[in-house]
Amino acid sequence: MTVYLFIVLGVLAVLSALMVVFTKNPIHSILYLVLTFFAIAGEYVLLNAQFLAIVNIIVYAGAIMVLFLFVVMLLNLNKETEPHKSMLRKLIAVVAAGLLMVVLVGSLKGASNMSIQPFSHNTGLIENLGTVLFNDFLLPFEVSAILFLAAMVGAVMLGKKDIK
Amino acid sequence: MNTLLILSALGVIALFAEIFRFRKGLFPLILLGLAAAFIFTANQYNHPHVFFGMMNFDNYAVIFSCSILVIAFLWFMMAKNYFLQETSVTDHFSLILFSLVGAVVMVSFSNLTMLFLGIEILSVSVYVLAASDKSNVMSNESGFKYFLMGSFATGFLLFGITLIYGVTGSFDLATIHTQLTTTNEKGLVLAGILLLLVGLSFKSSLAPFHFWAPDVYEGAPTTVTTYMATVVKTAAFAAFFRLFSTCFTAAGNWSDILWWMVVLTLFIGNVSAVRQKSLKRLLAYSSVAHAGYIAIAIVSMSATSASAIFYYTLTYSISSITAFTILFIVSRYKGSKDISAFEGMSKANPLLAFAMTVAMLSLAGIPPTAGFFAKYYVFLTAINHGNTLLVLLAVIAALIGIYYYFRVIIAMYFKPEQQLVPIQVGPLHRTVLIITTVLTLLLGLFPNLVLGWI
Amino acid sequence: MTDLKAIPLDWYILLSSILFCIGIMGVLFRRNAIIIFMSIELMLNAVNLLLVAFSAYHNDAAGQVFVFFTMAVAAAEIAVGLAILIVVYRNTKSTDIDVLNRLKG
Amino acid sequence: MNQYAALIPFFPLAGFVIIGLMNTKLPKNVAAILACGMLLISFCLSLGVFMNISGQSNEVQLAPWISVGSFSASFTFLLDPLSSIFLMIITGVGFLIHVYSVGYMHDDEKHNIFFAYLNLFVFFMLILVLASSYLLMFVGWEGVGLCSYLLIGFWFKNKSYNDAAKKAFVMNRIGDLGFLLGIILLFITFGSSDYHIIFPKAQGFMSGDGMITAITLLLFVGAIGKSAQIPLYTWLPDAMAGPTPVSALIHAATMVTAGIYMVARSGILYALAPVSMFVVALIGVVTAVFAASIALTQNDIKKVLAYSTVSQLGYMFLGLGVGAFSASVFHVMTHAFFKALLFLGAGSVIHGLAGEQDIRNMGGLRKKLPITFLTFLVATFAIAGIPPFSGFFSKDEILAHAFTSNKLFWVLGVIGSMMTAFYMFRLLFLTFYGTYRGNEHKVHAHESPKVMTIPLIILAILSTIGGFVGVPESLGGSSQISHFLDPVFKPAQDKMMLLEGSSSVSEVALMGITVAVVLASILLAWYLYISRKRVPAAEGARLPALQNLSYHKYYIDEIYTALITKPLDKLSEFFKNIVDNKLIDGIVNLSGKATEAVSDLMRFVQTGNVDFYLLAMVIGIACILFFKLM
Amino acid sequence: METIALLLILFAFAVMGLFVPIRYGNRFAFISSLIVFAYSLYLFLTFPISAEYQYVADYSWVQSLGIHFKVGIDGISILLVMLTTFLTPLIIFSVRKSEPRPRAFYSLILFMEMALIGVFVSMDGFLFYIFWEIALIPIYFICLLWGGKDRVKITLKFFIYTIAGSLFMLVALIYLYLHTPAQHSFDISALYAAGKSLDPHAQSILFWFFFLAFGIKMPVFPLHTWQPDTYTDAPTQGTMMLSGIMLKMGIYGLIRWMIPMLPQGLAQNAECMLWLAVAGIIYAGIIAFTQKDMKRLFAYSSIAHVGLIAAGIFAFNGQGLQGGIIQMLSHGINVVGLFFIIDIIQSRTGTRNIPSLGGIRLKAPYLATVFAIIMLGAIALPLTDGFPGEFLLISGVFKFNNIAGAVAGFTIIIGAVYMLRTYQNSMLGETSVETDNFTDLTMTEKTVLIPIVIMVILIGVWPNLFLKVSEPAIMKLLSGI
Repeated sequence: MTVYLFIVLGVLAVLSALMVVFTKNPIHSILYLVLTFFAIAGEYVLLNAQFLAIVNIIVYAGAIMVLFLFVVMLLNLNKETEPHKSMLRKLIAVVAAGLLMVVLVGSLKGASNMSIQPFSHNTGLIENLGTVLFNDFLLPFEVSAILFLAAMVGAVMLGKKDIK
Repeated sequence: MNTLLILSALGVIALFAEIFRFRKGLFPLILLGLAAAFIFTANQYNHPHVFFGMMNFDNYAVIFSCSILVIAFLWFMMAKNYFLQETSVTDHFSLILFSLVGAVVMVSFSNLTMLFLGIEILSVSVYVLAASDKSNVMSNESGFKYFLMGSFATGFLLFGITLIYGVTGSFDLATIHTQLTTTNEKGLVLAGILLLLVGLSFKSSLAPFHFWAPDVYEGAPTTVTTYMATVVKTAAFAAFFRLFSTCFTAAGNWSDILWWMVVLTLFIGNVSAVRQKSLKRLLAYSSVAHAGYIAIAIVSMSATSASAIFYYTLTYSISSITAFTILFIVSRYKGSKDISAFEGMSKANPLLAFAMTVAMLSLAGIPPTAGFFAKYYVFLTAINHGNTLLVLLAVIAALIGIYYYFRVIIAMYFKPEQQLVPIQVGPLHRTVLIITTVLTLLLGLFPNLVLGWI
Repeated sequence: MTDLKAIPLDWYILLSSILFCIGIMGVLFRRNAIIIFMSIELMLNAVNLLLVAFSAYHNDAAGQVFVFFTMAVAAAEIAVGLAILIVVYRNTKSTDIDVLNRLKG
Repeated sequence: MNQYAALIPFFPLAGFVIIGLMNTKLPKNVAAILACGMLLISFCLSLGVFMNISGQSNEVQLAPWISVGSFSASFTFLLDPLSSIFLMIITGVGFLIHVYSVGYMHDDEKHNIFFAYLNLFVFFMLILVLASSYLLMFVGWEGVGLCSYLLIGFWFKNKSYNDAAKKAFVMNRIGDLGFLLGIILLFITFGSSDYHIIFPKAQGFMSGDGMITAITLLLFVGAIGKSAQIPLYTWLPDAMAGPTPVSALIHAATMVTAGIYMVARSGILYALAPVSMFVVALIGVVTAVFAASIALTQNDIKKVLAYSTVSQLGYMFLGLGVGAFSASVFHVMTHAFFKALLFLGAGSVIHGLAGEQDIRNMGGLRKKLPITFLTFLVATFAIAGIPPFSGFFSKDEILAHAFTSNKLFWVLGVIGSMMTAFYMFRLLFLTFYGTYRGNEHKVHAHESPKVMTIPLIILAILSTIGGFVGVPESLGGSSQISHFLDPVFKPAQDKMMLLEGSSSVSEVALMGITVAVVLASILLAWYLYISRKRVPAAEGARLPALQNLSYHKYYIDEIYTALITKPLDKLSEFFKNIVDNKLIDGIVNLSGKATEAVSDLMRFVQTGNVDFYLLAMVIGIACILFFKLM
Repeated sequence: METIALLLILFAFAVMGLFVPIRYGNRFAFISSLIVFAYSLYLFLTFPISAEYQYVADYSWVQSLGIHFKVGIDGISILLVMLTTFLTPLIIFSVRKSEPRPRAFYSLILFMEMALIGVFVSMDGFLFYIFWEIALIPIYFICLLWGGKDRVKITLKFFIYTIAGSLFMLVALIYLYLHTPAQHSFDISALYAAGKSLDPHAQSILFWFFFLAFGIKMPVFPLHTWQPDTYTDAPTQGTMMLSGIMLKMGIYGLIRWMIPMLPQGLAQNAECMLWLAVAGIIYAGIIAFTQKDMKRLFAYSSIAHVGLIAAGIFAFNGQGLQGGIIQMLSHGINVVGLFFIIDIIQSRTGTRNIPSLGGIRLKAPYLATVFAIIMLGAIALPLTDGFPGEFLLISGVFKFNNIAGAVAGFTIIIGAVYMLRTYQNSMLGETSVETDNFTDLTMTEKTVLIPIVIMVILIGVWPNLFLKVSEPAIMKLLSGI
């Protein structure tokens, strides 16, 4: 059952990811990307990481994708206006990426002989995550505030029109 | 930890300064704050602290933090005028201060999470800063390229972290180290290490992941370029070395790949610089090349590597600040960043020319400047580690380097006078140049001043 | 909820590798900066998936916590990235990355 | 006496320094008197040395010079019969020539410098013969070469004179290299270059020892250069560019005999190297004949004498080569007298004819220059070997020894003396007999002043009686000179174990043959130039083949130019333009050019397109992973 | 302490020279170099003849790396120090017109003098290297700022070329340093020991590294191509510094550093090196035959002379080394004199082209005489300074290899040919348009040339004055191997 679910979700994720790349209209790309995110969230659930699955939906599909959408609309890009690369360059791109994939997959196979811990249901639960986050990862948590602050300041600074 | 707090606080204060019309006082405050941070950091020397298992303020971290703070201090003095003319000086300053937080995190992390966050804080700030000259397409392009490639590289870095995590089950450096010595899983480990290598090489602009550097350096505002060439580079290498020396010394055979990358970097950086017209771009390539020299110390992982990297980054940064400051002054004055803008400078501004000469000699690695000792020390480390061939190649690359650094000197001392009007150098810039020039010579003559600390 | 052993870890690695590489392909394939940004998001997500898988197999929550930070970083990056893109757009009226080649040589 | 003897060379040196530094500030008379006076003092001291010499040699240590480890050389003088004879010749003949020069150079604007140079020359020549080591001899050796250079090119406005000077120096240098290498080999073999160390040690060597042979051959190369033997003789005729007293002093009486002196001095070494001896004799005799054959057709009065000098030097080497050391030294002495006399006489003629040197434009000067004529005649008799003039005794002693050693050498020697007699009388007849062929209106021939003629007379006397110190036993003499030199040459003679000369009867017979042949060739000359009144053909006229060859000196100079000078210049340009500029520097510059080219290429790679950068990055990663993981 | 005083005095003068009023620039520099000369003369005269280093000063410099500021003077160094301090005042005094930026010019010369002396007195490998490189900077600027028309390209080539060699030397030095016992040290004796303990193969490789540095600096065929151009284009004083003193650095390096450190490496390559050096003698000499530009001609002649010195040193025996030392002195003195004469000629006639000269002796007998004397020194006439050196060198080479010695000996012929050609074509003959109004030496020029002439004769007549000083050190060096 889980295996089939994994496969279905996986195939969905891959297909929609491919559509993200190959669809001409940016809006469609965004939508396909959302779909991918959902599929990935599904996989999270399979991995017993329900909280993350939800966060994934909220943050990515909900926030980031909206941001994208917003920008696309703002810049009025919802047309298939993108000039195409030459076939050669596209081919090279696909080949390069494919090559990398082959290498990557090839090099990562055989990972199953790793020692695997007995499975625990608690790992992905919110209280468990919370404990780890606010005990072990408190400092990164705080520091990421600075990251956001910096990003925010930066985005604002760039985004605002200079009053000259 | 205090360092982080002070820097973050300064950043926040800088943000509010705009609102409270505090711009005038901000600058001294920042310098004061940096000085305070320096003192606090320096105090921790020989008193290693581990914070939340995430940051380890050992001597390595202290020294590099201090180095970064000193460079940042000089940088602020250099960049003040530029940003004061911008509309959003406070934003700039706070971004720099935040990025300093990232840099400090990068030199002191003991957990991959912190490394990742540190890099990102630094990067995100610098992406913005690179693009901060909003009306300038060059600047935009620079920021855009940097961002695009940076976030792309982040993906690889992240993949690498994940794979390492997958094998070891931890993000903690010490745990990873012990796990890696016991695990029999090789493929994932090696892939993880290599991807981390890629990510960090990107940040430290090693070939073939250096492509962004010349373009970004050239397009970004000169002050930001300076910052990238100095603080960012220092932090990147400190993190690079920290990670690889603590975790991966025994695991995986990555040094031969890095060996090739270093060779590639040395030659691409130096050779490409030969035909540049724009001094800024030349310095960008030179920065790439210097990354190659520094990375020699990483390839030759040994007891002296850390101090070699420290000495090299410090002296390189100091010389770079001199060079970029003068470039900044001259390009302001003459409206050109080309080498030709320097023609005849030795007559109009002999002292400026002298400072530039010292900087160029240092970058070229000619005694008695600090740059020489830095190279020497790196070479020493490498030969000690048995990397003699690499050193020989580096020597050849250094020769090419001399060629283009001397083009600048030649322009200043030989080329006919364009305009005889001396360039006015502001007091701050003057101070910076005096400090950096003196430091370049002083550290070259007495490397002991900083060498014994690490 | 389910028996993880049913799905080998290799499969997750495979899946996320594929997704990662599709992301890379997107970056290389397209000229529209926005799509490229999205491809990068895809790459990050692929990594996230792997992280979660490892986390689950190691029975260690740290991996999942790390995903939070990844998301944070992704969000921050994309915010900045889009801001930069807007600035670029203002000047070039284009989101085509090939337009940006003034800096070269 | 010995301590004063050390001062002998320094008087001329003092003269040189004083005149050289004061130069034009010094009145001409003062300079001339100073120069002659210095030489006179030296002569007096030399005379004292000569009188007091008593077989054994004395060394006078002056100062250390160069020393490195066990190697050392010092300024030390050696006084023995050999050096004392040379001292006498140099200071005596030198003094006479100095005096002569007072008259000859009187009107020259560089009169003072001339005397300074002459004094310097004498200084070096004295060093050469006084040296107690080869290295110090080399100092004099090169020093006289320098003076020769300076004096040949004395009238330096003239390019060909300068060329001649340079040629002399360079050719000497070629020989000097051999000499120098010989000295070095001596150092290596004997650990020293001092005679008093080398000669006793050498006696321990086997005859025919390879090292000794090498040393002697190398030393002989030096002698070839200095004494103008084949193949390095061509500079000497050219050296006639210098003022005539110079030709007399340097290129006839003293310097050119340095080679003889050196070989004689090294007698013991040569005695141990039969091969070298043979080479010396061979080169000597061939040069003697060859140079004489050139002299037959020359028309420049000084050139004839120059080739004659080369030829006579060849005789001396022949003597050395056949082991007749004392005979050679004897011939050096007599040759110094008569050849100096000939040159000075020629100088007197030139002086009298205001610079004319071509014998085709002379003739009938017997009346106008009576003293010159008479002295010249004496000298001609002497050189031709007419008994009892000095040249007869010395030359015949050499020939006698040659006969015992190798009959062929003797035959060649006789042919040479035949030629000698012929060309000398040809010269004499063409110059002093017949009618004057020059332009009477332009040139008023006149006899030289006393200051010039007196030296001529003295030398004529010496040329006449000089031979009596060496009258051989066969003619009832006591061969004083060879006894005098015996202490020096004894070891060498012993080593050679010469078959003691043939019977005195045959020696007399040989003399008879020689004299007869000489007289015959004199008659031939008489027939041609007095009876038939033949005058050498004008420039450019066609000559019979052999005569032409002789007249053009067998085209040796041209051959040297074509074979050595030209190719070297070509080689120089080839080295400079091709090897240096194109090849070596080309490689150096290529590295720079290549770097720039690669740099341009790399700039091209840095396209500015971010997608390309990303692609490169991906490919890079793929490669890294591929190489490390697969 | 005395050694450091020497360096410090010079450094102080060099810095002060930047601030004296412009019109006193020359005088200041001249007097300061004279003071230094006097001081070094004092050291020379009181120098004890012994094989040991004198006036040693040793301060820790970079403690953690075993780098010391260790200087001292032995019999070999004192001669080179003397040469430097003797020539520098002459070089400074030989400046004829008011150069632009005189203060910088003089300061650079003084600075360079300091660096050169530093090279000669260093007893620490690292220190040696530093001085070695520092010496390049002033000469580079001298050539760049005051040189001829192609100076940019040529001086850059010179700089990179020479630095290329020295960087390889640096690598070799580091390698040796790492072979010193734990607590590595750059001390000269430690490096000697380290070098000698290496196996012959390693020594041989290191030998080549060192040779690159020294060989380029000297320069030895075929590493010489930078030199004629640089000599030609540098200002006269620069050429004098380069040829008179700086190229001695390379020879000194061979003697002081390479031979004692890598005896087996040397032994393995000596034959090859020797032939290279000998080939250079002949090659450069033959090229000099047809050179028209006097400076270029003397540049090539310098290559030939240095080739002989190198050959003598590679022959590696007492004569060769001592000959090398004495020849360094005489070559330095001769070449400075010759280049100054060229400068005089050029300043009078505006040309260095030999064919357009001639007849100068008619107009300027003093100049011609001085030229002649120095030329005789250069062609090694006995009793001039060239002879003891050339004789010892040739005999050293001959001892090592007869044929090579004989070929090397050809230098005395070749040298005579081109020198006499030059002399004849410039000084003798009839005057040309250029030389018609030639004036004889001025007082200043005499002041420069007379000491040189005196030295030419002094060394020729009394070489032991110098040979004896260096002998113990050389013998120690030879016996230490």
